Amino acid sequence: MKAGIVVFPGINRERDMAIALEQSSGEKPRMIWHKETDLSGLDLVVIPGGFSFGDYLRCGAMAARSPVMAAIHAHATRGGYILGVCNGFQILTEAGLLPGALLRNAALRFLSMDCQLTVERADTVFTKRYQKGQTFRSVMAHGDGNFFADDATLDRLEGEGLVAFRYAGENLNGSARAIAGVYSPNLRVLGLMPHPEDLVDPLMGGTDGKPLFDALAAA
Amino acid sequence: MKATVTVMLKTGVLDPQGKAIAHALGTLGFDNVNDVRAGKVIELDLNETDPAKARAEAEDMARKLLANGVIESFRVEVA
Amino acid sequence: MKATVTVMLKTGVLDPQGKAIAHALGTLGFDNVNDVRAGKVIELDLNETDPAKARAEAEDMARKLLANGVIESFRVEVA
Amino acid sequence: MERDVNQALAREFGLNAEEYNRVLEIMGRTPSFTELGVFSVMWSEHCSYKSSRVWLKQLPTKAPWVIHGPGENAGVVAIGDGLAAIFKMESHNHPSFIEPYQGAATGVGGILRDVFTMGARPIANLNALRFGSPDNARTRRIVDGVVRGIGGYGNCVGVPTVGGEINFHPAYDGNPLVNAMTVGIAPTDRIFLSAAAGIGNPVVYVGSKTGRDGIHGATMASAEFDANSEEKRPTVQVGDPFTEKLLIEACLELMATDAIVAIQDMGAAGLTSSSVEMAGKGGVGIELNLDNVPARETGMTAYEFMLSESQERMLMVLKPEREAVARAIFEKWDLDFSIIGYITDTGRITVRHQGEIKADIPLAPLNDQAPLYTRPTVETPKQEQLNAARIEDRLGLTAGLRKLLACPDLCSRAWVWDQYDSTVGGQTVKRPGAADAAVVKLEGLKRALALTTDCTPRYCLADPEMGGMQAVAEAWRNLTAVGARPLAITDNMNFGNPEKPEIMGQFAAAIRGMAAACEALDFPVVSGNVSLYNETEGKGILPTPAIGGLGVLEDAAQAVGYGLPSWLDIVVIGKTQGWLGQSLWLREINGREDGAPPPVDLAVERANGDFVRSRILSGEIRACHDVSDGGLLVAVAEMAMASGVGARLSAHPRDVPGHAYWFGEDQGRYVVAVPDAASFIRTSEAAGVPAVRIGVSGGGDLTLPDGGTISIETLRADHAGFFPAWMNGDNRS
Ligand SMILES: Nc1ncnc2c1ncn2[C@@H]1O[C@H](COP(=O)(O)OP(=O)(O)O)[C@@H](O)[C@H]1O
Ligand SMILES: [Mg+2]
Repeated sequence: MKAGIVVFPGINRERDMAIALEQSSGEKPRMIWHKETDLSGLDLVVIPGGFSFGDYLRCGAMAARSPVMAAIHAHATRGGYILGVCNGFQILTEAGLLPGALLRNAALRFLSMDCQLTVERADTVFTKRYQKGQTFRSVMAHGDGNFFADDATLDRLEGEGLVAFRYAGENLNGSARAIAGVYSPNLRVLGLMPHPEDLVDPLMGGTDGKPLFDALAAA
Repeated sequence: MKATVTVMLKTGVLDPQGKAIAHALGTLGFDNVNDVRAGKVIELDLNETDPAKARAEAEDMARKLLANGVIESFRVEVA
Repeated sequence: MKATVTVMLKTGVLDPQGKAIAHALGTLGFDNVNDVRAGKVIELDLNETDPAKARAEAEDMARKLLANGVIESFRVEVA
Repeated sequence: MERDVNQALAREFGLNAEEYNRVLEIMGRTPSFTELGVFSVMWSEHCSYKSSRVWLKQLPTKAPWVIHGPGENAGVVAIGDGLAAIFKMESHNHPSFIEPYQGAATGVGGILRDVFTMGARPIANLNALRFGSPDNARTRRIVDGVVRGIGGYGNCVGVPTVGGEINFHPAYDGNPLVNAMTVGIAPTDRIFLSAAAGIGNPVVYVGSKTGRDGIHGATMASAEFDANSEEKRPTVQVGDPFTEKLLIEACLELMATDAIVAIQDMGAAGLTSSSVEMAGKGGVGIELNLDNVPARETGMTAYEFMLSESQERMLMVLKPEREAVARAIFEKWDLDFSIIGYITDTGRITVRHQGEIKADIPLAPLNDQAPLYTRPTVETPKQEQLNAARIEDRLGLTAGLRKLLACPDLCSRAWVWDQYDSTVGGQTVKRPGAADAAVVKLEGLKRALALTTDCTPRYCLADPEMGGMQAVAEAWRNLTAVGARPLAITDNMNFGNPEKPEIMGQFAAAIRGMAAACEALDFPVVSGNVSLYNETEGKGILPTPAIGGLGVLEDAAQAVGYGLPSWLDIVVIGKTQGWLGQSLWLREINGREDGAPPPVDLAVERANGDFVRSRILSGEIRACHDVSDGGLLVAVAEMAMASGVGARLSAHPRDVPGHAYWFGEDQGRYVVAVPDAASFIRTSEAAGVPAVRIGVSGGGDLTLPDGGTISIETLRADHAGFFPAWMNGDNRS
């Protein structure tokens, strides 16, 4: 799968993401500056973590309205794959490509620690190297990861199988129904708060995030 | 002229910051507080002299950027 | 009754958020914006019927907690 | 706003009569208001090091791997693979007391700029913090603000915060210490310096606009606090980490071209110190036109432009005809870029504003004739060595351990580091709480850096020389304990009022101790910072020479942590005499803060450490923890808590009282976990290094030599309790 990583000013996990993608696919992802508008030739567009535009006003708000987003919308409409992690997830919700919003963490503090995620379904392009119901370790590092959507939306997400991951154990940031990640209706757009890309090497404490990138590389 | 956009979380959206402030006010001995809501205010200095136009423009900005309709509501004052 | 405390950075203090919002509004095509300042608003629901007392209390809260006197100033409205 | 320049104004600006007379002599006339401002900040303690310079010269600064020692924006050492580590520590103590969040945040921003201005990509941040008593109402708010500020800035710029230290003591009630350290990486042949050159070359300003922030911050940082400080404070600087992130990327992008002649961040005393230092170092002149300085506010005067400490700004000298390349890069990153002057051959700094010359000062005397004081010193009287056998243990081992693990100086810092992004970059091998030093791998290579900050201020108060030595030795020990080869240190000398002979005596003695340790351990000082006048109403802080240590591991996979694995022998390396003087046990259990601190024997330190490192690299040592605050039992408990694996400890030798053996703070020791203690001890004896088997790991409990048993879960609960409980109820944001 040909992958590209979108770099907004203030994004800071693009290097981590590039390493994870390259490690699984053997291919360097294309780095896409936020003022570019041509995403042709890419199968997967990744929006990595960080503080786009300083997270000022609302996390992801300004990035979601910048020039590259029209091309990302078009990519989504074409049925292209999109992965948004952390700030990338926030940007995708702000852009309306995923439902809901990410509010301040319930305890109003930045949370940087390991967490456990449960895989809700293992039949998507992102999760087919995991098993349904499996839990795996990931790293979270965010101040605004408290997933919110109104009850009707939450019911719909659950009803249609669009919840990707939930926090297992303690729901530290207060997310509605412990949701850590969600899919678009066609299951091709995934947003999640924790960072699978930071656990792809035993030296860094484990490889629990690697199956996600292996699956994408094989797709 | 100046337009002030006030952005608040919609009712129904949990406001942990408001809650924390209420709690902190309580510990400081302010016991007259029923409820606290925390929000944002954005003061715009616009190059526009017609109040109606300034309001319309600020409302447009709020819809397009300053507020997130999924969780927030806004109001605009012009002065 | 309700008291609204608006907290803004003092003039002269850098407002990175305001700066970024102004820039973003510019890229969205709003070219009438001279300046943007971002602040906080805290809406207090007070168990108090006397407007003067409510104001005094809100001001006291602002001084003691809601505003950081080193970099922020505040104003109170009572309704 | 420009006032008449005279002796009285000079004093207000922090220049004494003698210093002002020297200004008159240099200028040959009464200086202008702006000129006086320039002199006062350049000759402030903060910028001129006038009280400390004579002593700092005693520190060893050389080694074959040192590329640039003190004097540049940061120290530079070769780490192999053609790369250099660039690092420095800096204080933001005064600003953090006035406004904890912004003070700490801008401290992080400032130290980052010192490092990337030399061409390095920052790869790690650390912070050494000292706060007042937890019982003091103000302390909690300061801790909350400082921690949020450090996280707020570091997380946003995307540099992992991987380590640090925190102490509490009432001596810091009115003067918390916030020392921030940044480490960056650059190719050894692409390091950027600050000496200006090339007559006619453009002087370029990049970054944020200038406002009236922090004017006279440098002089403030050189003065004691009194009851009126709140009134006198300058406009507090607000950090903008987003702009800093853009500045990092833009500068690194420009540095990949060949456009830059010299570059320097605008730190304390902003445009003044950057332009004066760049021109001074290059032996050239500089002419500035302030009309071209991007301004955030209207009506700013020359004085305000020159003294502003607005953040996220840099000054550079470009090669001729390279402006367009540079401008394009900064415009791409939406940063201000403005040519504000030229390099001249006059040897003077000339400042124009609105058609007038506002300052015209010869640079050589401004730099060379800066005041230099050999202030009187008085030695700290030596304290008596305590006899452990005469100090009663009223609590016993179990209760003593639990109390110590829960005390503010030893309890878990997880509440703090959980707010710092320690993994961004994807190279963090050992995060906080996993090892004695943080370990960060270099992207794409096997090589890793080990990083630590250390100082034990209570030792420094009791015996500044031994304390200075101990701080350096502990940093070296912490790097060694992960398997790294220690290379160099940065230091942050935090002391009280240097005009008091006792304080200057502490300073001089600490330097002596540090110098001896640096010498013996081949561990030179390559950068540092001095923060004096940390006093409020005559009450000074504990002398705090904070040490930031850097070491290298050729293969990150060889790094060990302190989490105790199951079913291994536990061995202590180094001699245990049971030194209770100045120990935490003595303070927390007996309420006494007395006695001589544990002595450091540098030859033993080196022998023990070199042995430990060799056994880590050979793979024999599976976990390692240096013994410091709280002594042996605390060290073992920390290892057990880190992995969740318990241990059974054997009886202590008969000639040392139990509490002294298990809680004493003798130096130069490590606890290691090895598969076979007998063979391990044979090797250590052959190397002349004392080693004793003290137990075996396994299970879920810690079984003490007196038979007491505590579950690891209980220990963890004791350990984790303090911070969250203390901070709860104050969510002010
Ligand atoms: N301010 C801080 N920021 C980040 N990590 C910290 C901070 N203070 C302490 N730590 C981490 O907590 C752990 C224990 O610190 P410390 O008690 O100083 O260890 P030691 O005594 O072995 O030097 C280390 O991993 C250290 O890096
Ligand atoms: Mg240490």
